[in-house]
Amino acid sequence: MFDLVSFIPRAVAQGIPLLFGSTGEIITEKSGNLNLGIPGVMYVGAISGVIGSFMYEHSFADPTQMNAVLAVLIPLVCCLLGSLLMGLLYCFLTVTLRANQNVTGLAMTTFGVGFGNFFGGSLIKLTGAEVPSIALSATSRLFRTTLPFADSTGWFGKVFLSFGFLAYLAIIIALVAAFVLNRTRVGLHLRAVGEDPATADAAGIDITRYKYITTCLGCMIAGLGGLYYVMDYANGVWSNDAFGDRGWLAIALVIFTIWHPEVSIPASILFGGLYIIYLYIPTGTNLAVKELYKMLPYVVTIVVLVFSSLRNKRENQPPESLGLPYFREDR
Amino acid sequence: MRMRDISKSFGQIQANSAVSLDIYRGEILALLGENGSGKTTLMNMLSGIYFPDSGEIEIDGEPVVIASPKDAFDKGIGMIHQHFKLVNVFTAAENIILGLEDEDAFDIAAACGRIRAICDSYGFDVDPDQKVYDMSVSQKQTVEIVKLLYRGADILILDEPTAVLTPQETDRLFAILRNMRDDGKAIVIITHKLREVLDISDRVAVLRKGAYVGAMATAETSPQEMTNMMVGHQVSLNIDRPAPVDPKERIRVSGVTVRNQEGVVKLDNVSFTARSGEILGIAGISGCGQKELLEAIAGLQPVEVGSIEYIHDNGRSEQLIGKDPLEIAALGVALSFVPEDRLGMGLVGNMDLTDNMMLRSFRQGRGIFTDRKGPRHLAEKVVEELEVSTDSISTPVRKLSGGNVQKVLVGREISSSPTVLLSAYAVRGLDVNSSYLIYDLINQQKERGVAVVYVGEDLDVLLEFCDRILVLCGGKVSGIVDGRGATKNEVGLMMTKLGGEEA
Amino acid sequence: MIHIAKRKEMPLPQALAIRLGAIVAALVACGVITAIATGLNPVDVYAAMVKGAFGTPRKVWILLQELAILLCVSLALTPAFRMRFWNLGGEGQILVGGLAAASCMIILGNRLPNALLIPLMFVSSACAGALWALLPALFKARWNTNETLFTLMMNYVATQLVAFFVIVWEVPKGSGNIGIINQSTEAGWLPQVGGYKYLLNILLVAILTVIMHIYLAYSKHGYEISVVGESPNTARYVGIKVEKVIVRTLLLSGAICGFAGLLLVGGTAHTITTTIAGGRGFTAVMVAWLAKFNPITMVASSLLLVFMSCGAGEISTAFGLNHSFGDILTGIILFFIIGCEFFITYRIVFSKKEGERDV
Amino acid sequence: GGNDNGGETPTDGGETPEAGMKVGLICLHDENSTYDLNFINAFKEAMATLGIADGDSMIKTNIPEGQECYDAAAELADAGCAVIFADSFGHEDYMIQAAKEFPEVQFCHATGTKAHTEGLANYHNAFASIYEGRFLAGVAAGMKLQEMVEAGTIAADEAKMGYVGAFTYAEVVSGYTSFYLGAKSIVPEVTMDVTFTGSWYDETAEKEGANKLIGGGCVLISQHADSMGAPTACENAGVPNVSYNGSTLDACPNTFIVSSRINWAPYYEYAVNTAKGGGAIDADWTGTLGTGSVMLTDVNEAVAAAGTVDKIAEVRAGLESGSVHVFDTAAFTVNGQTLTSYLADVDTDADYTPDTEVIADGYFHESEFRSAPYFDLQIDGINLLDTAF
Ligand SMILES: Nc1ncnc2c1ncn2[C@@H]1O[C@H](COP(=O)(O)OP(=O)(O)OP(=O)(O)O)[C@@H](O)[C@H]1O
Ligand SMILES: Nc1ncnc2c1ncn2[C@@H]1O[C@H](COP(=O)(O)OP(=O)(O)OP(=O)(O)O)[C@@H](O)[C@H]1O
Ligand SMILES: [Mg+2]
Ligand SMILES: [Mg+2]
Repeated sequence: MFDLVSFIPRAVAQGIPLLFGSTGEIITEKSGNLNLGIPGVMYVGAISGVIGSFMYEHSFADPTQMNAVLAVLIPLVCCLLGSLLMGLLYCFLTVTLRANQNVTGLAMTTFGVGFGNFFGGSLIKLTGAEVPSIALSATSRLFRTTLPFADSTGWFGKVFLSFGFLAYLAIIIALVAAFVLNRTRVGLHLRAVGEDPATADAAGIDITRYKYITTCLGCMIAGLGGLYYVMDYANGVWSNDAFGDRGWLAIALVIFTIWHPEVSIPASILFGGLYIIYLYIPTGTNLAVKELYKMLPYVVTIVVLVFSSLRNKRENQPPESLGLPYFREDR
Repeated sequence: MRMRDISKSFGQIQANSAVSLDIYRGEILALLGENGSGKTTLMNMLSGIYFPDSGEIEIDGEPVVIASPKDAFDKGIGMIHQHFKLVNVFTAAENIILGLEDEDAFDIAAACGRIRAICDSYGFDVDPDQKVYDMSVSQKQTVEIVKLLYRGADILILDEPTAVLTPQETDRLFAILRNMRDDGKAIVIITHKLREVLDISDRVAVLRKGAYVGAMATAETSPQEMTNMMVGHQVSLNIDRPAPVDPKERIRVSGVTVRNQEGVVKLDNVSFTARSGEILGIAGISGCGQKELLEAIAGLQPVEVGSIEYIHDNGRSEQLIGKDPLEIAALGVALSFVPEDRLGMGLVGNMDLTDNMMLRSFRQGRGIFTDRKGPRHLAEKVVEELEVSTDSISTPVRKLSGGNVQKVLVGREISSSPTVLLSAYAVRGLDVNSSYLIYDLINQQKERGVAVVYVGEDLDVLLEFCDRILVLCGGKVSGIVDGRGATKNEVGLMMTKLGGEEA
Repeated sequence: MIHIAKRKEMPLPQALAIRLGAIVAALVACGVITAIATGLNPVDVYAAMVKGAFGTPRKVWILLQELAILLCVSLALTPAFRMRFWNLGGEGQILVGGLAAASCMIILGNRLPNALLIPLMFVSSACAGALWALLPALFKARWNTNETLFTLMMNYVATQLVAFFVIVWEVPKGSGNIGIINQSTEAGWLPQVGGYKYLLNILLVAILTVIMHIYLAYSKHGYEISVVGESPNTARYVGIKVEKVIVRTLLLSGAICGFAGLLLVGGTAHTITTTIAGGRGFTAVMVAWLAKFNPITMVASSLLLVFMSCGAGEISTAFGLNHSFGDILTGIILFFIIGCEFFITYRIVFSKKEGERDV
Repeated sequence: GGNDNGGETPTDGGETPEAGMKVGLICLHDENSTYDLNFINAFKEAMATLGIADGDSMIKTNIPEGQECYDAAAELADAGCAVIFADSFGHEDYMIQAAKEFPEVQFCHATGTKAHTEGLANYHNAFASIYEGRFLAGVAAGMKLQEMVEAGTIAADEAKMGYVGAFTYAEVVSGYTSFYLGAKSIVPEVTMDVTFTGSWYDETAEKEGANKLIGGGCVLISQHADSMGAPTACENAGVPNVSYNGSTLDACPNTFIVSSRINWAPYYEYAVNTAKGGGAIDADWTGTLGTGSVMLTDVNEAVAAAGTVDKIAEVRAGLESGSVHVFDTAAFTVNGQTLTSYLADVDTDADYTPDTEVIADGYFHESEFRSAPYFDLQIDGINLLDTAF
C-alpha cells in the first residue's frame, strides 16, 4: 500500500534543498548571470554553517546548555557569509573582470565542492569519530523543531506542519522572489538587466549593482539549501559528498520551471518525490529493476521538457543576455 | 552645452578626435557625417554610454562629468539611440517606465494612463500593453519617442530616428520637435536624409572621419554643399534611371498567400511579374508584407497558396514554391538576396570578410574541404572596387560600419552574376555617399539584364529610381504604377488605402 | 575616477606573459593558502605534485593516458559547442559507449575473433554514444527543446542504465560488480602497441585531435557548424539545413564520446561501472571553454587539469591531505587564469576628478 | 605501460625485508568514508605496532574499481612495497592482474573471493567472521525488543525489526541473517523486514529506506551500508538502532545501542609478519573473535536494555568456545524445513554453480571454505520487503 501521508513529507524534505538552490539560481539568472557554481556554493554554504555551529557547539561541554537563538543564528549567519563570499568571487570575476561565466561557474563548483569536503574532512579528523562524520545533534534538533500541533493533528500535521523552519523559509523566499520579480520596480529593473543590459543601462539602471546584489543574494539563498540538508535533513551530520549532485538538479530545475520561483515550489517537491519513489515501488530483491526506477525523475523531467517546448512561448525563454558579459562601450 | 576637444578611441580606431561642438537651447542642430564618422560616438558621450578619453563638457557654462547614463539623465539629457534600446519581452509601458525611480508606488496601470495621454496629445498610436517583440520597427521607434517624451528632457538627442518611420510619422515627429524647440529645449538630430535636414534643422554640423569639419545655418546651405563637406570632395547627387534593356518576364508571382507562425496573414493573394533589365520598386509602410514577399521568392518563407515561377531565357519556367534556397540554386536560378537585417541574416558578424564571401560558394568543389582562395580574392576585389573601408579582409564584419557592411553584402550578392536581385532597404542607415554607390551598383545590374526587386522606404528615391512600383498595403497589392509617371502623393495614398478605398 | 576601456589588440608575447604572470600569482596564492590551511611548506607540496604527475615513467604514462581520455571527450564536445549546442551530456554518452563495448565483450567475447569483435565494438560504441546525443539533438532541431537540461538528464538515465546492466552481468551474484571482463581470454581488449599499455589510446586521441582541428577549421562541415552557431538565420538564408547540421554534429559529438567510452572499457579498465566516466563529461566542458574551443589549445588546458588531479593524488598519499585539497588548488588556479583575460582585453584608465561639479 | 616497467624499477622490498620494509594500502575512498576509515585506522595502528616508518607505509586513496587500481598497485610495487593491501571488493581482478606481473610482491585483498581458485602464490584474500559480531549485536537488539515487550510499549507480535541492506550479495545476506538469529535467540517470535538500496554508500537511499521500514512498523533498525542515513533516520523517529562499522553515539545519543565492526589490524600484522619471515600467507584468512578481528563497540547503556553487556559477554563466550553456533540449523528454517544439506557457491563462477557442501555437525559452516561469506539462504521470519506485490 502506498502511504501518501508518510510519503509527502519525505518528498518535501528532498525538495527543499532543490527549492533553495533553484530559487537562488533563478534570481541570479534573471540578472543575466549563469552561475554554474551553485553546486559549489551549496557545499560552501553547508560547510560554513557546520564550521560555525561546530565551533559554538563544541565550546560547551554539554551542548544542551547552548543558547537556542545563538545556536541557530551562528550557523545561519556563517552559511550566509560563506555563500556571500562565493557570490562576491563570482561577481568579481564575471561582472568586474568580465570573465567567461561558464568557466567561472564550473571552476567555482570544483572549488566549492573541494572546499566543503576538505574542511569537512578536517573537522572530521578533529572529532576523531569512528564513523567519519561531524554530528551537530543539539544544533540540528533546533533546526528540526517543528510547528506545534505537528504530531497531534493527524495527516494534516504530518503533511503541513512537520518541517523545520528552513523548509517554510524556502517556500516564503520563493514566493517573495516571485512577487519581487513580477510585481515590483526592482523586479522590472532586474529582468531588464538580464534581458538586455545595454537597454537597462541606457535607462539609468546600475547594471553592476543589480548583478552583484542579485547574484550574491542568489548564492546566499542557494547556500541555505546546503545548510538545510546538513542541519535538518541529515540531522546535523556532515558526511563528505553526501549532498551529491543536488546542485546540478537545482540548476536543471531552473530550466524546468521556466525561470519562475513560484513554479519551483511544486516542481522541487515533485522532483524530490520522484527522487526517492523507487524506494516505494515494490521490486524486492530484483535490484536491477530498482536501478531502472531510479531513472524516473530524469525521464519525467525530459518528458515535461519536451511537452513544454512544443508550445514555445517567448516568455518561456531564458533571459536573453544570459551568460554574456556586459561592457557598456561595446555593442 | 559645449563640448571641447573631445577625443575617443576604441582600440585601434580613433572615433572622435578633438571635436568641439556647441549646442544651443531653442535650436535644432543636425549632425551630419558619413557612416562611421563618429556621430553616434560623440552623442553617446553626452548620454553617458561612452566616456571620453579626453576633452571637456560644459552645460550652461558649468563643467560636468557624465560618467553614466544616469548622470546624463540627471542633467536633463535624453537620447533616442540609433539601435533600439527596448527590452523585447517587456510591454511598451514597462519599457517606457524602465529605470525611473519615482517616489510613489510602483503602478503600471497609472503609467499606462499617462502614456495614453501623451499618445493622444501628440497623435501617436502606441498600445502600452503590447509586447515589443510583437511590434514592427516603426512601432518600436514610436515607443522610443514616447519614452523620451514621457521622461522629459532639456537636451534631446535623436540618432537616426527617422530611418524606419513612414513619411507621415516623420512629419508628426518633426512637428513635435519644433514645438519643443519653441519651448526652449536643445535638440540634436542625426540623419542621413538631407531633405529632412533642410526640413527640420536650424543649424548643421558636419563630422568627417572623426573630426569636426564645420557648421553652418541650414538656411544658407544646400544638399550639395553638405554632402561635399561630409565626403571631402565633389559628389553628384543624381540618381540615374537608364531605360530598361529588353525587358522579359523573369519572375511571375500569382495568388501568393503567406501566413506567419502565429497564423496571421502577411501576404494576401499577391500577383505581379518582375522583368529582366528593369527595377521593380516595392512601396508600403513597414510590416505590410515586403519582407515576407522577398523571403517567399528566395525560398525562405513557406507559402500557403499561389505560385512563384521563374522564367528562363528560353521560356521554360520553374516553380519556386516549396524549394529551399539550395534547391532553387540547383535549378539554375541565379537569385541574389540582400535582406533587411544584414548581420542577422545575410552575414555572420563574427566571421571575417573572406569567410563571409564564402557563405554562398563554400559548397563548390567536390572535396570535403573548403577552398578559401577564391573567396579571399573576391573579398579583396569587393574591398577594392566598392571602397570598403576596413583594416584588412580578416576583420570580423561586425566591426565594420553599417555602410561598409552593406557594401560587403551587396558585393557578394552581385558577384555571382545573378539574374534576379532582391533587395530590402538597401540604403537604410547609409550615408549619402554610400547610398549613391549602392544605387549605382544596382543600376549596373539592371543594365546587365538582371531583374531587380527593390524594397525601399524613401518614396522620393523609389520614384526617381524604379521603372515600376508595386504598392503593398496590409499584405494586398493596392496597385502597380509606372515609376516615371506616378506622383509621391498618389503612391503615399495607395500605401495606406487599397486602390483608393479603405484598407 | 576609474574607467575601463578596451585595449588595442595586444601582441601575443605580451598576452602570454600576462597569462604566465597569472599562473605565477595563482601559485603564490595557492602557496599561502596551503601554508595557512595545512601548515605544510607549499614548495614541498608543489614538488610532490610534480613528482606525482611526472615522477616515474609509469606516472607519465598514466598522466598521458588520462590526458588522452579527457582530451578525447573535450574534442567530442567541441563541434557541438561551436554550434552553440550546450552538450552537457558527455558523461552519459561516454557511459553508453562504454556499455556498448562491454556488452560486445560479454556477449560476443567467446564467439567472435578479436579481429571482428574489436571493429564491432568501435561501431557499437560510436553508435550508442551517437544515439544518446541524437535524442536531444532531434528535439532541439525540431522543437528547440532546451538541450542543456535534456543532455544533463540523459546523463542520469545513462548512469541508471549502466547500473541496471551491471546488476544483470554482476559476478558474483548480488555484488553489484562485474570485474574484469574476459580476463583469461582478453577477448575484446584493444591490442597493446609495442608492449605499452596506454600507447594505443594516446595515439588514437592524438590523431583525433589533428583530424578534429582540420575538420573544424578547413572542412565544409566545420564551416557550416560555425555559421549555424553564429547565426542560424544566415545559415538558412544560404540554404544550410540547420536541423540537419544540428543532428549531424551531435551524432559526431556523441559518437566521439562513445569512442572515449570504448577506450576506457576496451582499452584500459576492461570493465564497466557507473563511475567509469569519472566526471570527465563535465571537466571536458571546462577544458573546451578554457581553450576557447580550439582543439590544439585543448591539449594544454586538459594537461593542466589532469596534472592537478594526478598531483592531488600524490599529495594525499604523501601528506595524508584529502584529495579535495587538490580541487581547491585547481579552483584557485582557474580563477586566476580566467580573471587575467580581463587585463588582456581591457585597460584601466584613471582620470582626475577635478572637473566634477554638478549643475 | 606496465609491462615495460616491471624491470625498470626493481622492487628492493623483498631483498632486505627488515630494513625499511614498505607496505601499501589501496582504498576505494578516503578517511571520510566509514568503510575506508576502518581500514585506514587499522592500517595505521598495525604499522605502528610493526614498527614500520611513516614514510614506508603508503596509502593510496580514492582509487576506483577499475584500471586505476592496477595502476595504483603497480605504482606501489614500483615504490618498493613488499605487501600491498586493497580494501574494496571490486579491486580484486586488478589486484590479481598486478599480482601476476609482480610475483615477488604480496597482494592481499580484503573481501575478495578468488584467491583459493586463482592459485597464485602471491595473491591472498581475507575477511573476518563478522557474522559472529552481528549475531552479538542481534543479541543486544533482542534484549531491547524483550524490554519493549515487557514494558508494554509493543505487543509480542509487534516485535518486528528492520534492516537496510546494500546489495543482495551473500555478505549482506549472511550479515542480516546472523543479526536476525542473534535477536531471535532472545525473542523467538521476532520477525524482520529487509530493504535494499543497491549501493554501499547512499545517504538518501539509506535514510529513506529506514524511514520506510519505520513507517512499516519496524521498532528497531539495523543496517549494512556505510552512510549515516539509517542511524539518523532512527534518531529522528526515536527508534533504537544497531549500527555497523563504528559507534554512531555522537549523532544518535538517544537511539544508538551498539555496533559491530571488523578490525583489520590483526590481518595486517599477520600478513606483514609472514611476508617478513618469508613464509606463505594463507590464500584465505578469516579473522575471528579470537584473533580480535571481530569487535563490538561499547554498549550505549542509555538505550540498551538492562543486562545487555552481560548477555553479550555470555553469548560471546559461547561462540568462542564453540558451544554456540550462529547458523545452527536448529535455530532457523528455510521454507518451513530444517536444513540438513546445502551446496553453497563457494568458487566464484559466472553461473553461480553451487559446489561445496556446507552443512555439517548441525550448523552452516560460514567462512570456512573461503574467507568471504557465502551464506545466501532465505530463512523464515525474514521478509524481503516489496517482494509481495
Ligand atoms: N563600441 C565601439 N567599439 C569599437 N569601435 C567603435 C564602437 N563604436 C564606434 N566605434 C568606431 O568608431 C567609429 C565611429 O563610429 P560611430 O558609431 O560614431 O559612427 P557614426 O557616425 O554614428 O556612423 P553611422 O552613420 O553609421 O551611424 C566607427 O568607425 C567605429 O569603428
Ligand atoms: N562591437 C563593435 N566593435 C567595433 N566596432 C563597432 C562595434 N559595434 C559597432 N561598431 C562600429 O560602430 C559604428 C556604428 O555602428 P552602427 O552599427 O551604428 O553602424 P551603422 O552604419 O549605423 O549601421 P546601421 O545603419 O545598420 O544601423 C560602426 O562604424 C561600427 O563599425
Ligand atoms: Mg551612428
Ligand atoms: Mg547608422
